[in-house]
Amino acid sequence: MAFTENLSSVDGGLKSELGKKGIVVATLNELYNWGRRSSIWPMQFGLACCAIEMIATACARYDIARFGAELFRPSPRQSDLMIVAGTVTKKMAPQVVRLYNQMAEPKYVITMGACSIAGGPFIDGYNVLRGIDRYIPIDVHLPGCPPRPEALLYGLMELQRKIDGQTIEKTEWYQKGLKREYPVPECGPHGLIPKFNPEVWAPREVDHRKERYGEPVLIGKKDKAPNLDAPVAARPAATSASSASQPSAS
Amino acid sequence: MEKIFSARDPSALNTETLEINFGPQHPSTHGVFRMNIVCDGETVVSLKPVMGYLHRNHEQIAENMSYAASMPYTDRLDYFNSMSNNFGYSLAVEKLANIEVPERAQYIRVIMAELTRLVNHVSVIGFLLNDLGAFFTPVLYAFREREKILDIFEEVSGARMMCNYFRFGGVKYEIQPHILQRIKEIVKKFPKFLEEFEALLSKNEILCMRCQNVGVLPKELAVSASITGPMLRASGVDYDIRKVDKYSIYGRFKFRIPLGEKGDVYDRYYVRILEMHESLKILDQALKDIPATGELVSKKMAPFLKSPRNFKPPVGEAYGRVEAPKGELGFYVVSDGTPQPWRYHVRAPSFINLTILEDMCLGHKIADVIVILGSVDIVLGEVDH
Amino acid sequence: MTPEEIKNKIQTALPGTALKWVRDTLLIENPQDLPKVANFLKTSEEFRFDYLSSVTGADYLQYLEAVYHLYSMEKKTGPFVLRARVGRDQARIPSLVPLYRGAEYQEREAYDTYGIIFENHPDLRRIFMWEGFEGFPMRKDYVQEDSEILEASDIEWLEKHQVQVPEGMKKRAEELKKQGRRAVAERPGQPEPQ
Amino acid sequence: MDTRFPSEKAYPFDSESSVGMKTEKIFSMQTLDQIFIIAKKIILGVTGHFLPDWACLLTSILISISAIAVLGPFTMMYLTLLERKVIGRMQNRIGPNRVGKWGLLQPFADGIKMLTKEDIVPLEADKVIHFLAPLFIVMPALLVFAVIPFGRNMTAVDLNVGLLFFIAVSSTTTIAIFMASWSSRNKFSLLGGMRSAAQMISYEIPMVLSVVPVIMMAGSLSTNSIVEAQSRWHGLKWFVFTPWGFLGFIIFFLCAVAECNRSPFDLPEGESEIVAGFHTEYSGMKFALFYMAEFMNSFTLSGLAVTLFLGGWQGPFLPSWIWFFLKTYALIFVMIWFRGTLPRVRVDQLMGLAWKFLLPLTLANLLVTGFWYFTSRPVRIAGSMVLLALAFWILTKLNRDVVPEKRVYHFAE
Amino acid sequence: MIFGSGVLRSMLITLKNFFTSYFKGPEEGGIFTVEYPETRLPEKERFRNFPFLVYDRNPENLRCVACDICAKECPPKCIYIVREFDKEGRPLKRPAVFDIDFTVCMNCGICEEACPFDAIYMDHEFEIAGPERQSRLLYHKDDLLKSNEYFHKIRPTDATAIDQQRREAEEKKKAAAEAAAKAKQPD
Repeated sequence: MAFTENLSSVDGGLKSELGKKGIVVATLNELYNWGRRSSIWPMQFGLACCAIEMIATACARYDIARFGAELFRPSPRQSDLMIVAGTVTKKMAPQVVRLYNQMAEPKYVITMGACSIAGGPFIDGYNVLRGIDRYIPIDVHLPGCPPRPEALLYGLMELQRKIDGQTIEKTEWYQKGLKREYPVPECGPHGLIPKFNPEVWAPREVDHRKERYGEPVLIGKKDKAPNLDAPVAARPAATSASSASQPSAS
Repeated sequence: MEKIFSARDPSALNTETLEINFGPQHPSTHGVFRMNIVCDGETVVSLKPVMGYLHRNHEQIAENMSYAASMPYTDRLDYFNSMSNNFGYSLAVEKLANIEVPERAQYIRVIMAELTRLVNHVSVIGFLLNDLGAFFTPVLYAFREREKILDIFEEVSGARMMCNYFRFGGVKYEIQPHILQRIKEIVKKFPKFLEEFEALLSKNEILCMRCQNVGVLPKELAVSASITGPMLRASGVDYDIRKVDKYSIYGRFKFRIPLGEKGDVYDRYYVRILEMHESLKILDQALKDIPATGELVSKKMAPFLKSPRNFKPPVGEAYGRVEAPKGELGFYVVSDGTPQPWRYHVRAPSFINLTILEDMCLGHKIADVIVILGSVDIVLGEVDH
Repeated sequence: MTPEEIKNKIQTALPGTALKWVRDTLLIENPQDLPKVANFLKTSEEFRFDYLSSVTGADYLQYLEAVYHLYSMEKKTGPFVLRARVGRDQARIPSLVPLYRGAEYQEREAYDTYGIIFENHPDLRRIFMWEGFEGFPMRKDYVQEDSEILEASDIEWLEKHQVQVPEGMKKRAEELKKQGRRAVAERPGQPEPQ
Repeated sequence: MDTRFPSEKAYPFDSESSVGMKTEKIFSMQTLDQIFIIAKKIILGVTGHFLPDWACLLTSILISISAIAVLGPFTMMYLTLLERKVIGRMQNRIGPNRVGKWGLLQPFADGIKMLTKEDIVPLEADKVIHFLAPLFIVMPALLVFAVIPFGRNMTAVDLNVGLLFFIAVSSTTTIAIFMASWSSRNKFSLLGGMRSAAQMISYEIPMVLSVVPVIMMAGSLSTNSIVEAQSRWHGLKWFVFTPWGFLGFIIFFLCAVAECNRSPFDLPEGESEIVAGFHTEYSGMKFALFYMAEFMNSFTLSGLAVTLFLGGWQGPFLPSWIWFFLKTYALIFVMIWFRGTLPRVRVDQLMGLAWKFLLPLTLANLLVTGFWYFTSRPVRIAGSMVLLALAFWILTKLNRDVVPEKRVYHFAE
Repeated sequence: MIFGSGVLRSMLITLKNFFTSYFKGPEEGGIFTVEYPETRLPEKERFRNFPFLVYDRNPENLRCVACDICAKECPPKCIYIVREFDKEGRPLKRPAVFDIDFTVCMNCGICEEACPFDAIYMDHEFEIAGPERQSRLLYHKDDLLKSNEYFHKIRPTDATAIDQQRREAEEKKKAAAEAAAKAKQPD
């Protein structure tokens, strides 16, 4: 699917007219925010483990429908909220960014789980993207591995709070010249090109983890391979039962 | 006229095949699986699976950390069945370091593994129905039961999904009598739910129409393609690692292996239902026989609970496998005598079960592809490990 | 059957194959013999190892290795482990796909991660990583990129897409380019003191 | 015998006189029954004093139109809520309950959000058709409201070919769906569009044929006369209580479900297969229009089913429009119930069901209706039931490939 | 069997659930929902989310001795500890910096298991979410510190057992010290 044309639905004239009338705008604002906050339709889009908790949130025990957010739309065009639920790999990241670009304004993103926030436990993987916020802006970060379904509901309420704080005149998507469509990274020979989008993300100033262990943690890096050919004493070769020595505590 | 009628056969319309790209973001590819489908109208002519969208380098990461630290990572392999993943990994390491597991821990392991099987099969059937187009109802019923079992997991291990409960030579926490009592209640009530679930599904004409004689997998192909788990048994091959290897204490329980007739989607669905009944039998027996007290971790391994980094198995290799709900889950571990394994490999059942996806789908409609994929029961965390 | 007997049996059936027991696994000294041995193990009445459970690559620094775990579904026996060793640079092993369909994806995985080329494989492409990825990431000498330092190619790409890049990052990328280096994980992580 | 001949005008009272009656018995049943008519009459009476005749006529038309234009979207909005609530209950959960009391304001919130959502037109799309498709799908959905008798005297336009009008207009939906799918330049959309074209054309035929017995018995194509034909037994002598009517109703209802693309026949938008089908590329208000058309179609088709087979607004005790809405919502409940329960059928099975099963069955039904028409009471009930059962049995035997197989499962110890 | 009876049967199941949802309890097929912000599920004692540090009477008195074991055992290496030094540069038995990166932590509970000083435990708090990750989700020592009472509140069984153990160990230590002192005295 190609890039899409963005057509703003509120024109400038209407906006300036609204600006003059304080009370009207205030109520309009309230109405607008109320409409958006009570009808957040997420995209039916799961990546990994957290997606299961996302489904659990939609299921009977937690029932995200109470917030009016159970209509999981399969098409990005019709959804308001992208829940990035799970590890974003380098192979998947271009698709996630493209999906974000395909969504219609106003759009929100919740990163659910450690993996999508910063790579999480899989941060050292050669194919793991260290956080989807390197390419797209995120509204709510929701840590946990995986977050409980209640935590997702809490994240949703956090998003609602954020929506409540917005005003119709200052919302990003009605501003002129603001681009909410981000270039889709490409798969290069060693990883993604670019490694991050500097408009959205900048490296941490002090990264203790990197300082201490290096970029990926490779504490298992070894120079000597085990020699399996060496005969083992007191061990019949063909049986699978091993009578190896006691694991030694150092 | 040339355009409309084909050059080779003037009486036939000149048609073009349509290339469709399913996924990686698609509502029913169970995650980030992708299929390149070439179809003629709606009939599938060729299908190429593309994976790796969730390749999160489990093996590389595991080779860079201590043996015990990989345990929580195995949870995230097949994220429906963290307990059976734990089981497989601890079996492999126990084989490697020759560790005995105390009696009570064995029982707890079996109970947890079978509960996991219930969780998996019931949700898989729910998702299969979702793929068939039911509006979430079977999934929600399945997840309702799943929640009840997850409550047990949470109470036992501390987490709903990522249990990290098994330890080499035992299990992590004590399981209190009141939890055992609750498991007994669940086991008692589960058949009633299964009955309702079956009434909802098994005889439903639409389900039968969609599932019977769709995606047939012949016996010979299943064996040659290393298919395992309910999918293999639905094709009529009697091979269940719980019976073959009799690992842990499965040799003590009486249960049967349901076998399918034709190996189509319906058989795979129904074999799973029957397997749940058998799992309940195992649970029944295990709950009756479990010793009231006993140690949880073998004496040899107890000191390493506090300091997993000091656990150094002797140089050697081991391949431990269990009958995970999705098939044979194997872990191949090579130790070089240091705290980190030299080689750590996962034999992921749903990854290998995908081998014959194309063979099963050819000639069927696009809608069937989704159903066949659903009946294979894949979890992308495991496929792409 | 003792290991020696098994070995002798195979060698009498397939003269000229060099076999060696490594622990409880059978090392096939010449990888080209692998399909022959596997075929014998699969078809002979005595073994009937009709189920190839797992195919694994491994890197032992001097050589690469492929490990095959065979079971018999018919006789319910196993495992029987075969291994074949190849040099790092000419890692070519004949494929087992004609014998066992189940090897198809696993051999692709071993190719993707270790760079072992399986001859006669019907569709030997990368399976997890994308086409165009360089290097074999599970080999012990693979070095990952540094994910926080932009390189010249990144800067070029970003400028093509009209993205503002801070000066500091540009300068760093230029320096790297001048030195002819990639931004790899500079401190490859020290092995923990044992 | 009686039902064969549609009674002429059988209103219990003239609409003119109802205004006069109002002064005497304000809260009588009749007043309640005619409350909307009276309201309209009052408005016309007030405006009539200072408006010329043509303007009066225009006002009258305007009132009817605006009533429908409000009713249509309003029904649709609350049907979405109803569906979400009912399916929620079927799945043991609550459903929307935070937006307003019991979630009653949920549809408005959705509406506001949809209205303010960005409208995306794909760069490659055929822009004109992409724009027109949602309009074309809503128009027929609103137009058919005109011929539905919502209550006694409450038909906007009492066309003498009302039924024909309904079927003709509602079948244009196919074109709109195909426009949407074609113009989007999306393969999933195209697949959905092709599916919908095939599906709607094939279901049109059994649907129309299942209506024919009603036309035969009522002797008219006017929806009002059909309702009148079912007015005996205190308004309980509905066509559905006859064997041919029962079967016709079932077939009609199944076809109606298929016509408005609802589960289990929701192939054009089957989300587990082809993402969102023909409206994959639509966002914001345009998508809302598709959504609206789907629900309005399900409302009007249920309303037509009620009119044709369930006695329309006929019924004892309650005011006529309440009866109508009760019956219609009951049918809609069944539609939602289908959606909450059933998996989707496959394309070829869907076609097979229409052509190989429903179509012959409707033909048999036609035959039975003729038999019913020409025989007398004891023979015709038993005879037609036997005939229909026979037809059903033969057809299930002929359609052996869709009948479930019996499976036997073995166990290995 | 009449064609269509299976469909009717399955429809009866959903209808049954529709009606039971009005009358019955969550276990018998009624509404299964727990309305989260207002009502909550009973917290399981062993539930683990993110780690926290236990202090004994006041925050100065924290149990952690900055031994760095948890940081080394942590599978994804999300813990960063710097030992505190006094003015003369001698190491103190407490951390100056104790950071846990919640964006990396995988809630596995291994730190809790490995800690020899009963200082780090897994919290029940899961309502953590924010628009900013780099500063907000990097938890420092002050954010992580929680009292022993809080620990008692969330995990009474474990906390009591651990307190008991600690008391015993302390008494043993005291006794040993006394014995040593006694042994010293005669000399």
